[in-house]
Amino acid sequence: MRSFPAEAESLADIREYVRGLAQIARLPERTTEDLVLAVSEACANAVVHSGSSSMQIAWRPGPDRVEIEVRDQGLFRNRVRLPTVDGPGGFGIPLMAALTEEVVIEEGTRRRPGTTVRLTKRTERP
Amino acid sequence: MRSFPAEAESLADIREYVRGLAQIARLPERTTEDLVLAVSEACANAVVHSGSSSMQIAWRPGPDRVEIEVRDQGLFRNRVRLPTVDGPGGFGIPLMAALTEEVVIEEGTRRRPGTTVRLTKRTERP
Amino acid sequence: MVALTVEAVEQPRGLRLTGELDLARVNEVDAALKPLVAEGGEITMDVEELRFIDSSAIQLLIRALQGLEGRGRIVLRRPGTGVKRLIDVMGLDRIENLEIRE
Amino acid sequence: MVALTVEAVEQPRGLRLTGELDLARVNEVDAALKPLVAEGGEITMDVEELRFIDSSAIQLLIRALQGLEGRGRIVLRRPGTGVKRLIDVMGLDRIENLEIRE
Ligand SMILES: Nc1ncnc2c1ncn2[C@@H]1O[C@H](COP(=O)(O)OP(=O)(O)O)[C@@H](O)[C@H]1O
Ligand SMILES: Nc1ncnc2c1ncn2[C@@H]1O[C@H](COP(=O)(O)OP(=O)(O)O)[C@@H](O)[C@H]1O
Repeated sequence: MRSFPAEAESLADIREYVRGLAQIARLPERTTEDLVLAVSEACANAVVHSGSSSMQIAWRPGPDRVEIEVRDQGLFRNRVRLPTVDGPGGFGIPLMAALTEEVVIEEGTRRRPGTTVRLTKRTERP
Repeated sequence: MRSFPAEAESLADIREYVRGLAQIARLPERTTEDLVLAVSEACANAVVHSGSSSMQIAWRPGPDRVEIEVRDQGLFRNRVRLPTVDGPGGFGIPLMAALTEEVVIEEGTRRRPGTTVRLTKRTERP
Repeated sequence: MVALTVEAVEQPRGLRLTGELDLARVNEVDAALKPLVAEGGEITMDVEELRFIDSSAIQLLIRALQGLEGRGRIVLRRPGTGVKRLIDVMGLDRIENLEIRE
Repeated sequence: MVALTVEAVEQPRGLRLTGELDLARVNEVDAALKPLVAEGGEITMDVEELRFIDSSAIQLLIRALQGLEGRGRIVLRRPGTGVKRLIDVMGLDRIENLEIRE
């Protein structure tokens, strides 16, 4: 588990960090880049929406999949975007879903804040 | 577990079904209506996007929460909506998330198709 | 089948919706709304007796509001608990040319 | 800090982006793009050396394309693997006034 400041400037470091872990796990280039983008999106959300000062990344490789968790200490902000009012956006979560096999978002509660985004990516052909 | 044809005409029956279950579980009106809308949205998605001919609803009440599952036999269609191209929409999943405590979407695979949407709603004050 | 009634109203010009409005019946409302949107001006939707709406109805509403931009507006008159809940969750009061009138 | 370079290009008129473009640097590209969008016409973004982009860059692109509607277009020139992947996943080739030029 590694912690980064919840700032936009951390995103490049986080991508380097994930690329390094993927290299150790010998993931193919394409799998790696999908995962790097998905994690970058989850972290960008923690930066923009969580109000948390830091965010944590946990990497859990398995035999045929890797699970990667992005955690912050903020409150998930449920909202429905209106295109005419909010402008273009709302791409992050659908992108994560398209780039990985599973996205689970655990919202905290007002008493126990903290959002956890768990991404699962298959690392072998199904 | 109850099965309904995956057609728009089933949605009203499904809402009546869920209202009935909620009444037996003595859920408050407001909790019931949030759940009814969330389930209606999940089922509307099965109708519009899954290509499945039927959809199943399972209701699992617990001491302080109820879990309700909407299943179909289609393939989850990952896509990122572009407001300028696709028009307004993409409200269903964010709505479900706002109306319940947890939304888990299990996408099937090409080999084992079937989307499961699991909604968890707290039935008591936290 | 959902019990939905769509009535044209002359004064104030618009529609009265009664019952439940979902994906199965949204096309009917669309058809009734289209000529009003084409004319422009203020359209009043009396939704007092509308017990349920889903997001496909909101999609339709937003499309109509886009069609009316700069030429008209929609008034949602007397939304009940169900409609109000959806208005709140989606923050529909942020839309310029939509008025929620209690 | 992301290594990103934003260069103005005269012929064809537009920008050349090199490195990685994410939330931390998107404002710079926005600032460089704004006057071009204000002028209108065809804007060429040379992205051959852009190794990474995230959805905040796409958000910016779509806003620019909306600003150009009826008055101009954007050409994405020689997208590499990273940019191409995002184009494919999001279906950006569905946008009328955006040309993906290999
Ligand atoms: N870590 C987070 N903390 C709080 N809210 C979040 C977080 N991640 C996502 N959200 C909420 O989910 C919404 C959708 O996120 P996303 O799909 O990435 O699109 P966008 O960030 O463009 O709105 C955000 O607008 C925000 O309200
Ligand atoms: N049961 C399902 N089967 C297949 N795809 C689904 C299903 N539910 C949702 N989806 C996909 O998720 C997307 C987002 O759904 P939603 O948020 O309800 O918005 P909308 O239905 O307006 O697109 C859908 O466009 C579709 O691609």
